[in-house]
Amino acid sequence: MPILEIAAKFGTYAVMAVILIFALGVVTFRNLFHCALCLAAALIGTAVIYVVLQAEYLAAIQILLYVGAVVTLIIFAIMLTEHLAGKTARQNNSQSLLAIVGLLGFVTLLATLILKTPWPVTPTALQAKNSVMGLGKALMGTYVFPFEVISIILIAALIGTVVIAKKDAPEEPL
Amino acid sequence: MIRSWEFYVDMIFVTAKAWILSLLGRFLPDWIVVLASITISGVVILCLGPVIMMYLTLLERKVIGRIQNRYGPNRVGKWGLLQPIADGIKMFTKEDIVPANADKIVHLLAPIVIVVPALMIFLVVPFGERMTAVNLNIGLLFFIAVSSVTILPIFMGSWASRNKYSLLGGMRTAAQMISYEIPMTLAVVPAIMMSQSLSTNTIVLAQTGDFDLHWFIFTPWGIVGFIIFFLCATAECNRPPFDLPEAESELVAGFHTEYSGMKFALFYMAEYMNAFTLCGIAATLFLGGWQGPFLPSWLWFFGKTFLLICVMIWFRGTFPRFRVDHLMGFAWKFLLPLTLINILLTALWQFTSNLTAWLWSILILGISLWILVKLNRTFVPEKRHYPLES
Amino acid sequence: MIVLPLSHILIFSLVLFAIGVYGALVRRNIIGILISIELMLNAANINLIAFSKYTSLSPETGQIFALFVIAIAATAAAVGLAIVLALYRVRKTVQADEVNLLKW
Amino acid sequence: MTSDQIILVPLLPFLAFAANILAGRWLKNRAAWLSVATSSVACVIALPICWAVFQGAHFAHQGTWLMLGTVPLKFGYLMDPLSATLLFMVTIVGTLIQIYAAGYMHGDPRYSRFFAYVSLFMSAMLTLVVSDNYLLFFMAWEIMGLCSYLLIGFYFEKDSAANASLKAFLTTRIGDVGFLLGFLTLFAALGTLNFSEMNTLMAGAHGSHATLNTGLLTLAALLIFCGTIGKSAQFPLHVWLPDAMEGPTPVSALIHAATMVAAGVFLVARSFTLFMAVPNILPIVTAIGTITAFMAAFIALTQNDIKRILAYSTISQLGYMVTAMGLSGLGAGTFHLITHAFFKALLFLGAGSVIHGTHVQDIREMGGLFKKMPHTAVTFIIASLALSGVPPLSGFWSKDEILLSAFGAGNFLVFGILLLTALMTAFYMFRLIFLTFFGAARNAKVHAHESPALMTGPLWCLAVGSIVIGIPGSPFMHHWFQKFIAHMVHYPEYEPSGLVMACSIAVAILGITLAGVMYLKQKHWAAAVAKNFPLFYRLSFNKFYFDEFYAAYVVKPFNALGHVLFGFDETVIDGAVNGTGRNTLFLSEIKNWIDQYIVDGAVNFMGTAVYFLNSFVKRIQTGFVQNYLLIVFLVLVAFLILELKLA
Repeated sequence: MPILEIAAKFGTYAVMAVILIFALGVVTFRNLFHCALCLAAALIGTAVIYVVLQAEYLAAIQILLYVGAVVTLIIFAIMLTEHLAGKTARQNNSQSLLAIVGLLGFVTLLATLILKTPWPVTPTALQAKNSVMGLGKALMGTYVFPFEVISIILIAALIGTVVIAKKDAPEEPL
Repeated sequence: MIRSWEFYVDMIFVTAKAWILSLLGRFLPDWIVVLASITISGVVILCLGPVIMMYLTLLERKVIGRIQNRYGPNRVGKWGLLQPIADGIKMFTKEDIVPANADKIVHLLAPIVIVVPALMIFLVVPFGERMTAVNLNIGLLFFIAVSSVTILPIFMGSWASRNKYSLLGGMRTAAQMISYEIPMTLAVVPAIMMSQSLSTNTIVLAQTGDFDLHWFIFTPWGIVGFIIFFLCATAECNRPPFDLPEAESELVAGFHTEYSGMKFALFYMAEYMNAFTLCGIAATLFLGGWQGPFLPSWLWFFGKTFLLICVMIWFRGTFPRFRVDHLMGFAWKFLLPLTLINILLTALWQFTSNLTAWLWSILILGISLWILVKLNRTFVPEKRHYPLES
Repeated sequence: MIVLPLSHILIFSLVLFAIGVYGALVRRNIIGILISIELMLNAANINLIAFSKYTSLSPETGQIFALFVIAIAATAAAVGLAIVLALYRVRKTVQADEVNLLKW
Repeated sequence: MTSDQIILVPLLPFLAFAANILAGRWLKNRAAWLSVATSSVACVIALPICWAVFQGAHFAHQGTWLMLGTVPLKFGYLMDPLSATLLFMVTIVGTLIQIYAAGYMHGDPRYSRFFAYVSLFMSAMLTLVVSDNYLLFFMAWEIMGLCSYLLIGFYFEKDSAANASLKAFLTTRIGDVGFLLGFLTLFAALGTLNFSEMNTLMAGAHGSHATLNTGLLTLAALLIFCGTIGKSAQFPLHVWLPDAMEGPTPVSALIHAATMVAAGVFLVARSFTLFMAVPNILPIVTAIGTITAFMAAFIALTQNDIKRILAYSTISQLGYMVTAMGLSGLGAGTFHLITHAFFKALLFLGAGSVIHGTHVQDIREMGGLFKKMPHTAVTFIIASLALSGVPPLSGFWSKDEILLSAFGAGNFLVFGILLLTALMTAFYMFRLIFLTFFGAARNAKVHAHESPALMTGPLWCLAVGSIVIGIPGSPFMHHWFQKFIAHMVHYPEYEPSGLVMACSIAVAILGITLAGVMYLKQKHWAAAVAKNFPLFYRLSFNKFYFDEFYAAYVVKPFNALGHVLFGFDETVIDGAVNGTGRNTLFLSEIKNWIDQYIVDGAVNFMGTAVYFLNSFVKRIQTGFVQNYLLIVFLVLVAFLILELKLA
């Protein structure tokens, strides 16, 4: 069914374009809340790209963790600090021009590199079907040590966050 | 192969779809048939969602009415059956009010976006044998991920309204939904462990047995998991007694204070569709989904789901609202440890599942419940001070 | 199955990364910087998954590292936002260029 | 039968000590039961082992503790007749006294602290009893000294108690230093501290004196005997024991009557072969013991404080034991130690009961208590009869043995003094009894009542003990005990003599009768005697002026010397130091000027120069994070370009 395949391919490119547009929105919108919403949209789009790359599990995790947790967290922070980010405040600092020039150089350099490099793409790998079970086994087998380290980091971050964000409440008798 | 008439009743919808597709395949190219297959499922779900929502409102009003010793709507049509349609017309024709200071685009987007995840969850609900719209191998994870997105449009609505009640409601919603998402996800884990799959279909199939009654709820961890899941589901769709985000006595109407007309209807619809899908998933995970003796599979599924919805309505008619700190404490200090213990119990169950395992499970659960209840005992301060601002 | 050329995906993620860098460089609001950093991490994730998909590595490797990146990103966001809130409480500002205690 | 569980005997009270000292606040009244329970269990463990030793068994075990050069220092336990006897006595008497103390100390704010100390004491005492060498013995000995100090000063709010504890500690310290030097000398002479090894060496030495350094050994024996003098309150270091009565009465009973003070006598018994082996030491021991026995009894005649009378009585009886040792009567001395422990503990507990019931200590304010405190009175009288040496109570048999030792040795001077002491003993004890329990109540303010069963129970147990404990050493069991002790060390034994027994009974009855006449019938006699013999009366009443003597000739010279040294320190040494200081100050002012204008000038110039240069460089530190980030990024791009150009 070549028609469907071509349509899907163009669909994918379209999704990429949409992601880039939203990403531009993230860095250019004056209103931070809109930025956060654009970020959410870009992240959901990225999840679609993951599905295209046959990483469905990761797509679901992306939505669950990024959209469900990180963006929510960011929006929380925006709301708590919101009234300072009024519309009159300047949103960009003075180094944007220099940054754009540097970035253009960076992108052109790396893009030429990417296009020049003969990537060792193996057709067999493209056919390989990965399963959630294999992922789980790898996580609990080969990568069990990094996995545990990550969990320790998460706990440390949790405690650290609570400690940092906690108000120094006056001592109250219990 | 000769099949009994029950099979055909069971497969009535599946057969209908296959018949339509084969009919189209006669004179159209293959890719259109594929598109058509997707379209049929999509259209069915797109219709099913609103219809279910409409009649859920009627059901709720009727049941609540009976609980409160009155009749409920009974004027429009026989037994008030046309009442939802009348309501719909009213909603469509109402004036759409947008506050002057509102962030207009986001204000418009929020009710539209909130319907999307609500509808998307329908994709992985197994309505009957072979009646899952998209049989994803990560179906359950898909459900969890998509339902977590629901927070976002609520935030959008609350923020865009530029109303302090809306904002407070939105903040409360976010806190509540994030908190209850964690025990809900963990409550699902035992079912995944036992069926060794994330696919909703496989989970249902793992509950086959004599008379199709080998449901997960008939195990100790199943009961606990089901109760936790159901409580969290009630909290997730902001229904009483967890309806802090839209507590009308405190916050007018929470995040949708500034919505009217069709936009409000969309919020309303999303809420009811969420209630339905959550009950459906609960039935799938713990009540054997479409499994059951004698009756056709889809009937079993809808029966179980509506039973659970009736329980939710019953909650609404019975329980008073939580206090905010109790609400959060309940999720973090009670449900979360209990789910972890439940997961441990399931792991034990995988090695032995006999009478001794039952006794052990009940012992462990009893002790941990007792400890948790002891630890969670709160006390009310003798006198509270509400300093008046001058 | 959809097969795109690997280089297209890489260029896409490169551009995404560059946009993130731009945001991190020019945004005044610290929360904005954090958002941009999330974008950058996201672009890196796309690369990880693409490589593990297209090369002869086992398909799990890239996904697991992407998973770790997501976990780290979540912690970074949590800790970063906590710091922002603490900063806001102390200095009443969330603009990066107004926080210059370490100036000469 | 293995005997390694003997290690538990000292260990259990130690655990009770640890628990009470760490968790005393939480234990509260349970502290007493912890202590009582551990010493009861220790008793239950110890008794079968003692029984086995009584049957003729012998246990010893040792392990290497540390190496002194090439000489291994070993430690372990030794269960021979001597230690079994002591173990038997200490565990039983200790447990009973602790039970009593649970009642006596009830309601004290430092209740658990008290039992912690008592448990520590029990632990140390039991270690001392079962130890098999001088070093371990000495460590336990020192811990006992510490416990004694702590418990005498238990009511440290009272100045008198605090001073008494200090006095006891310092006085016994003199003896302890002697003991330490003594066994170190012994180590130098013999190369061992182990009792068994020492005994073997000494037994060999009987044949040929040439192999051992007699001079060193004599010095060692003398110094070790110093320990005895200190611990057992012998003349001239006896002054601490009467003052030690400031402690709680159970402590007086346990430490200052039954066990710790007996440790000094036990030390002599342990070193008996040494004392036997060197010449000229036994007469000194005899002399000290006799003087102590007589002097203390003489002082006791006129004292009025119930506990002080008992304290002097204790000193006197300890003198008896030491005399017995000096007369080579190892069996007699040990026998008297055991019997004395029982009846003297009983006497102290009875006195405690009286004090508990009346809240006064002066016997002149008591009187007629027999009706009000029948249990206390009866047990007290039993103990007094035992102490006075009335047959067939235990005291009679043991005292008779000592008298027999003196008589048999032909030392009639000592025999006479001891008989006189026995007479005085009977007299002052019954003076005490008649004044306390009989006659009319002399102070109307005293409302006496009987003590609770928790206190009278141990009294009765000890009373039974006081009656029967003398049997094993009596002719009824053919002097089994003396023979049993003689298994260990050979010493001269004498045939029982009817004459000695008759004398002993006669003086006891004479003393009792005299006391009865003087304090019940002819009450004016006492005053008349005091008036007619003023010298003796004053000597006795003022305790031979020992305390005054020490204050004038020991404490004052030391203070004067201290003052002289202080003056020297103040004028000469401080003056020198201050002079040096002034000179230094002057020099440093010069240096200060140099420092300020020359050195600092140079430093400040450097600083200014750096500051000036830095005002250009510091501009790159903007304190603006994104600026740094941008620089990093641009440099990265530059490096990329460079790398690609090169490639």
